[in-house]
Amino acid sequence: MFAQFMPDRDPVTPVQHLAPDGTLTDGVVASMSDEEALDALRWMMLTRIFDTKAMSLQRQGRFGTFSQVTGQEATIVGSASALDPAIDWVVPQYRELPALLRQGLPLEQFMLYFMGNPAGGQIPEGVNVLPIQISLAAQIPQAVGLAWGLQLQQTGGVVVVYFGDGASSEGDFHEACNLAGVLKAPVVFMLSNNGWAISTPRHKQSRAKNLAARAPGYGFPGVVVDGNDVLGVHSVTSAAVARARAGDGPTLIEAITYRMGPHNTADDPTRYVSEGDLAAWRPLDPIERVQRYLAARGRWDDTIRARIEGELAREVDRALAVARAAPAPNAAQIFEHVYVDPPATLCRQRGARLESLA
Amino acid sequence: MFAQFMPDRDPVTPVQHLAPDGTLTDGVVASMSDEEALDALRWMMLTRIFDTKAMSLQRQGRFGTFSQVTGQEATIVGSASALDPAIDWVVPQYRELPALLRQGLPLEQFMLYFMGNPAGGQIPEGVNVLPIQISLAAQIPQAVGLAWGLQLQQTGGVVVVYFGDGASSEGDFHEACNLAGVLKAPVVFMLSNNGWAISTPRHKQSRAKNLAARAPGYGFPGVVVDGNDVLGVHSVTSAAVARARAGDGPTLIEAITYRMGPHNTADDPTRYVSEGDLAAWRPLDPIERVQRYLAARGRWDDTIRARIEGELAREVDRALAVARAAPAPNAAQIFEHVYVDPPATLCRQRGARLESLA
Amino acid sequence: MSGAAETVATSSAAATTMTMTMTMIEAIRDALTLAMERDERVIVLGEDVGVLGGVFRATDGLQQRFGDKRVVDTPLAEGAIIGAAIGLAVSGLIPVPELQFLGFGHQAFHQIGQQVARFRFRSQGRHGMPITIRSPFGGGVRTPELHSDAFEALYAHCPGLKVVMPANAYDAKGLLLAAIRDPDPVLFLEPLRGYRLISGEVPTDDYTVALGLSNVVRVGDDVTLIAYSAAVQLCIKAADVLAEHHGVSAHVLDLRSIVPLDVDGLVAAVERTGRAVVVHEAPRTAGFGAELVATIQREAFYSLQAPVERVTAPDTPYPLGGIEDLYVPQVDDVVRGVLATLER
Amino acid sequence: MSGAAETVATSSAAATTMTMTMTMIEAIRDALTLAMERDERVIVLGEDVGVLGGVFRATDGLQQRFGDKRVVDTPLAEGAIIGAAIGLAVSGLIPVPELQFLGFGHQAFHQIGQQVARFRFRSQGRHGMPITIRSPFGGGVRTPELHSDAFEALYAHCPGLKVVMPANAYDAKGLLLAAIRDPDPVLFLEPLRGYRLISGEVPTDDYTVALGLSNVVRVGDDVTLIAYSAAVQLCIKAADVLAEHHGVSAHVLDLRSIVPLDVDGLVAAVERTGRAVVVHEAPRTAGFGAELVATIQREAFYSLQAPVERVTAPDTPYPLGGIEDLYVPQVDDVVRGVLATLER
Ligand SMILES: Cc1ncc(C[n+]2csc(CCOP(=O)(O)OP(=O)(O)O)c2C)c(N)n1
Ligand SMILES: Cc1ncc(C[n+]2csc(CCOP(=O)(O)OP(=O)(O)O)c2C)c(N)n1
Ligand SMILES: [Mg+2]
Ligand SMILES: [Mg+2]
Repeated sequence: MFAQFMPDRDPVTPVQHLAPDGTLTDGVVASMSDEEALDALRWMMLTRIFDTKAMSLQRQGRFGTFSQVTGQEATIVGSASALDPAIDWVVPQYRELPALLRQGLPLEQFMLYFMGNPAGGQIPEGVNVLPIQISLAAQIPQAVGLAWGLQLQQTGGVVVVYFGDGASSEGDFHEACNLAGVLKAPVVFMLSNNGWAISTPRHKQSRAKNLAARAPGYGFPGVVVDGNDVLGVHSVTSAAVARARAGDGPTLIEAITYRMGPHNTADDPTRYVSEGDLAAWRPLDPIERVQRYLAARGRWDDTIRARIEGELAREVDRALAVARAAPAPNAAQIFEHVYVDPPATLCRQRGARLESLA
Repeated sequence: MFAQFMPDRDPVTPVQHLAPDGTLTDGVVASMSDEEALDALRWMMLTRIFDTKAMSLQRQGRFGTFSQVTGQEATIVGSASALDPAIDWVVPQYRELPALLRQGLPLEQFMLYFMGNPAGGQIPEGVNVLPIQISLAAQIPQAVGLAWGLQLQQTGGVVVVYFGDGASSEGDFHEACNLAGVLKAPVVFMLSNNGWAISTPRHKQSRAKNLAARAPGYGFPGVVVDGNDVLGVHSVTSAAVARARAGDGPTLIEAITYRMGPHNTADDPTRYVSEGDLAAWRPLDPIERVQRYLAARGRWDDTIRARIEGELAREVDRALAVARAAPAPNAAQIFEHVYVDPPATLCRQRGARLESLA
Repeated sequence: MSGAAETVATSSAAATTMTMTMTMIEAIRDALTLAMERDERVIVLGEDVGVLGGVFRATDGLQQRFGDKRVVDTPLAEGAIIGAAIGLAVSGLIPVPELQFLGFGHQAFHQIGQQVARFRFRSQGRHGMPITIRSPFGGGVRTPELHSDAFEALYAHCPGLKVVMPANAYDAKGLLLAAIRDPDPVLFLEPLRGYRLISGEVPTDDYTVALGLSNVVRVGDDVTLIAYSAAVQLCIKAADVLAEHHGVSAHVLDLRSIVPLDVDGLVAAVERTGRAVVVHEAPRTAGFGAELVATIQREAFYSLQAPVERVTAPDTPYPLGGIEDLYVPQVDDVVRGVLATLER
Repeated sequence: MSGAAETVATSSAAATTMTMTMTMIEAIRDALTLAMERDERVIVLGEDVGVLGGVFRATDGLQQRFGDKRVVDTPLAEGAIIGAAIGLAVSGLIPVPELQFLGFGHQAFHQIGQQVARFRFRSQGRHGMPITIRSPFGGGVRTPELHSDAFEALYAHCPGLKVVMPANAYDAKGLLLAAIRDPDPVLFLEPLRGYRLISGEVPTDDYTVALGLSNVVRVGDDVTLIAYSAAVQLCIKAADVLAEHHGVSAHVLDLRSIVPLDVDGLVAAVERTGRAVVVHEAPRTAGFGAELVATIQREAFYSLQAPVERVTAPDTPYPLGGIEDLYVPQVDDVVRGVLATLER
């Protein structure tokens, strides 16, 4: 063929540490201790419980439009747990709840946000996360700038930025990766390839067999990992974080996973997702996989499950109670945090608005 | 290493058919007949003569800001000459004069445009080119849409879109390549890597050793070619055009060349280009290379040169005379071709403006 | 709607007989279907417009009917969707791209404002742009961040573009058909809150409503309310309240498009009452209301008995759903604006 | 400039003694140098800002002086430049990105209008955005297509942003220092035609000019001219012509920033004469002039003796250089606008 750079004919085999049956791949040393794996499992299960709860609240009109993590927990938790929340940052898209929680965001903040209360957007000081990003891919250059700033100030911090297979088609993805390559910025690009962008299947999103194949075009490595394998994701992310921390620059990680629910609560996936596809992915569930693994190691059984599920359900209820107890949002919040030093015209608008509602 | 996709350590060796001394690479069959090579040479020389002339006019204030092709003629002419102007299209950035001329754009149009006369923007019916694009990379998705349209209407046409190494950092490049890959659109992405984006050197533009390495990330091939070798460029472009015409989709061609002059007439490259770099590239001049090749084949000598240079100089003078004879631009042109069916407010503005100037 | 008679008068189908009750989204879908049926060159492209039929179902059924070559699910890249539409237009087709929400038109802003809008001018007439960009916009239904913004003023400031903003189902169909058949590029903005809430009698036939003609939807004497898109409904409701509780007779004008702007209709509507209130969802500063006020004060200066009032959102970002009703103008706000204007 | 005394009064350095004649570009470079010298967190980034010192030399010498970690040549991607600036700000730095021309800000529009402008709001105060985006804009010097547009109105309609537009060298320096030190994001627009043509006496010391205070640059009685950026010079020249040839005494107000807008200064200036003409380079429809007229007609309604006139470019794309002087308002156009206003 006439070209030096040829596209792959087939997807590569993803890195996998934990097989669907919960056994470790031959020759692999587990990237987490049992304690760490249990901790990861808790975040995954918490998210799943929250998803179910929030979905039912949404159906009753008591929660806004939101996107579940269901099925993708290993991708998010495996990667986030490679970070040191004290110095590292998480830059989310919108489907990364457990990563935000692990960084220290109170669950009730997240709930408030999706209940439509502006106060929910508040990120406590010291919690190293950016706000949820609705404008797809816009967060990616922001993450690069943040990593660049950490590098300039020699904090030792690393940024993990999340985005979907859909978002990876946006120009911002490209501009950000290219800039990060040039700067050798300490950033990990975490592409959650969950097979769909709303109704658009992965194969209509790009003809590339693997999206990680784009990394060499920016001068850094790309890895494909089984996104339903928390140990595998943790391992490649840890390696990428170490690389970044050492000053060797970015990595693009493509985690192959599957969105097991609707795009969000406003979506009807039966219009485009086949039951067959869902059936094929069900046995690959990321939570059950770790449970099998830990069970085989004597660290998981029905008693432990019952205890932990109880704890997590109480945590969700607690957060919900806090969120519900928050003061109802009010008109003054429209004007808060827009400027430090608001224009006089805006102050007048504020006065008029509050007066008219009084 | 932990990654399936690793960046190249070194640039690949570009495809080369014609060595700087004008000899054919062993085993290569020339991709053009002598007649075709002579024709290509004429376009290249015409451009060089125009560049010199226009630069001197610009210095006298009789021509606007423009960008010379000098040094990059083989990239533009080698690729454009792979097209059938009757059905194929050229979508330019701004440094591709000979490609536009070969498609049929009258030289005087181009001149008028750079003299600041809106009439210069007029593209005659049947000349398959889009306007010069100043907004970097914006032309790339447009070219993909055009190729898509030709495909849908089964015209058999192919689109070659030009852009620089700088423009390849824009999001539009990425979005366009990805869309073209999905559609298998009949488009050739022609990246003129001339080492600079104004003062920004190629190595600060991207850490990738070759920009063509991005193609696999969109599911199609990428080729690197010696951009100062008109036969090599012609050969890879012809192959890419054939691929596209056959329905096999896009190709990204990176032509390695060098900008031998300023970025444009407003630029002072002595602030950032070293004399050493220029000295290294001078012996690689694309025009002299074809002349040596043709001379060795008995198709070039000082008599032929003198005749052709005379013809080309007369052609430039002719076009200049036509451009100069064009009516001076007038206020009515501000309002022409904005809408087919202009809003009444605009018609009133037109009336008021023309009256006020009367 | 009292303007219906006038509406039909300005439309291309004089003797339409069959009508059906349609929501705005149904009317839009009907227009797309007719446009595609009548002209093979019309092609629909965008995110999720095909198999899913659009996140609001505006394009539902079109792919089944016209095939996946004419109704195309694109990758997720707004700049490429609009950029590609330009190329499709050059090739001789009539693209009708969808922006899933106007809030994501920003990603394509360079392709819309600088490219689509100027292509005919830049090529001095060679490459026309018969593109109609459809997009839902506006708030009121608690969508996530950035989904509810009303950015019409930004596009109205891009010479070369037309900006059409229907307020009811009849106009949605007739204006969309007119937009698709217009040789100039049109940004066609659909009030997402009205997709299912607003409905009316719509002829099943093909008809167009001319771009650039406003519509008097309520005749009144004391004050003129001026709006477009969903805000027209707000003004009609405010007019009811004003009549019922305040003895005020409000004249309501639906602009239908902001580019072209029907200056004559606007001036006539204002001159009738001598007082005017302009209503829109977008923030006040540099919103399209400013243009309306500036035009009114120049063209109807001597008949104005009070300053023209603007009822708009404040100059802050669109907030989360919990307080959006305190942000986006409500009927009460319009009423208050009118009463203030009457007192001056 | 007659407003100089007032200017100094609003600035932070009361007792500045040393001054130098500087062009606007020199004043801007001087401000950047001082800002970087005084605050290590300030970092300059953009296309060609480093080795070349910017295509207009605004950043000339900064990289030699402050190193290539603080003055950074980026790849060619406006969205990434602004996006990265957001991240840099979150990390605690004070980025001063340059857009090489405002015409290419469209590529970053989503990062500016939706992200930079809203980040503080979206994070409810956690992540402030002390970013100053500098960009040359406007016409008059026959730049290639898309280089000359005046897009200020688009940004003025993005809540959360401030838009500062100096008209002279003194203000350029003082306002830029104020902008960089302002905790809110500022779009700082520099009239490229004024870079070398406009010059004046500028203190060599550090001083700021407060954002949001307009400046009376000429006192007059018959009509008020309102402008910002390069159009202020136009108004001053028009005032000369009006005085000399038409016996008209024009009052000239330089707004200096359009967000914040000095409504009190504006109203006072208009009330003084009862007649006003607003001048800008941007196209008329939905230009910032509309906002000014709308504000004036509301706040100064009862003192207006004639409709406020707008002198602007028409609603067409910026044309090629050969006819730009027929497109962009000239002194004559302002004079004509004034005379028409006086006749009404
Ligand atoms: C710039 C932009 N365009 C379009 C949308 C509408 N939209 C919201 S989510 C979505 C699909 C995203 O897919 P992906 O990035 O794969 O993330 P996933 O939802 O699968 O996690 C789309 C099109 C948006 N939010 N932002
Ligand atoms: C979107 C955009 N950003 C910035 C510019 C300003 N600019 C004009 S040419 C240029 C460099 C382009 O470099 P490259 O694409 O390599 O083309 P070359 O000039 O080398 O042929 C820049 C930054 C522009 N015209 N458009
Ligand atoms: Mg996805
Ligand atoms: Mg280049």
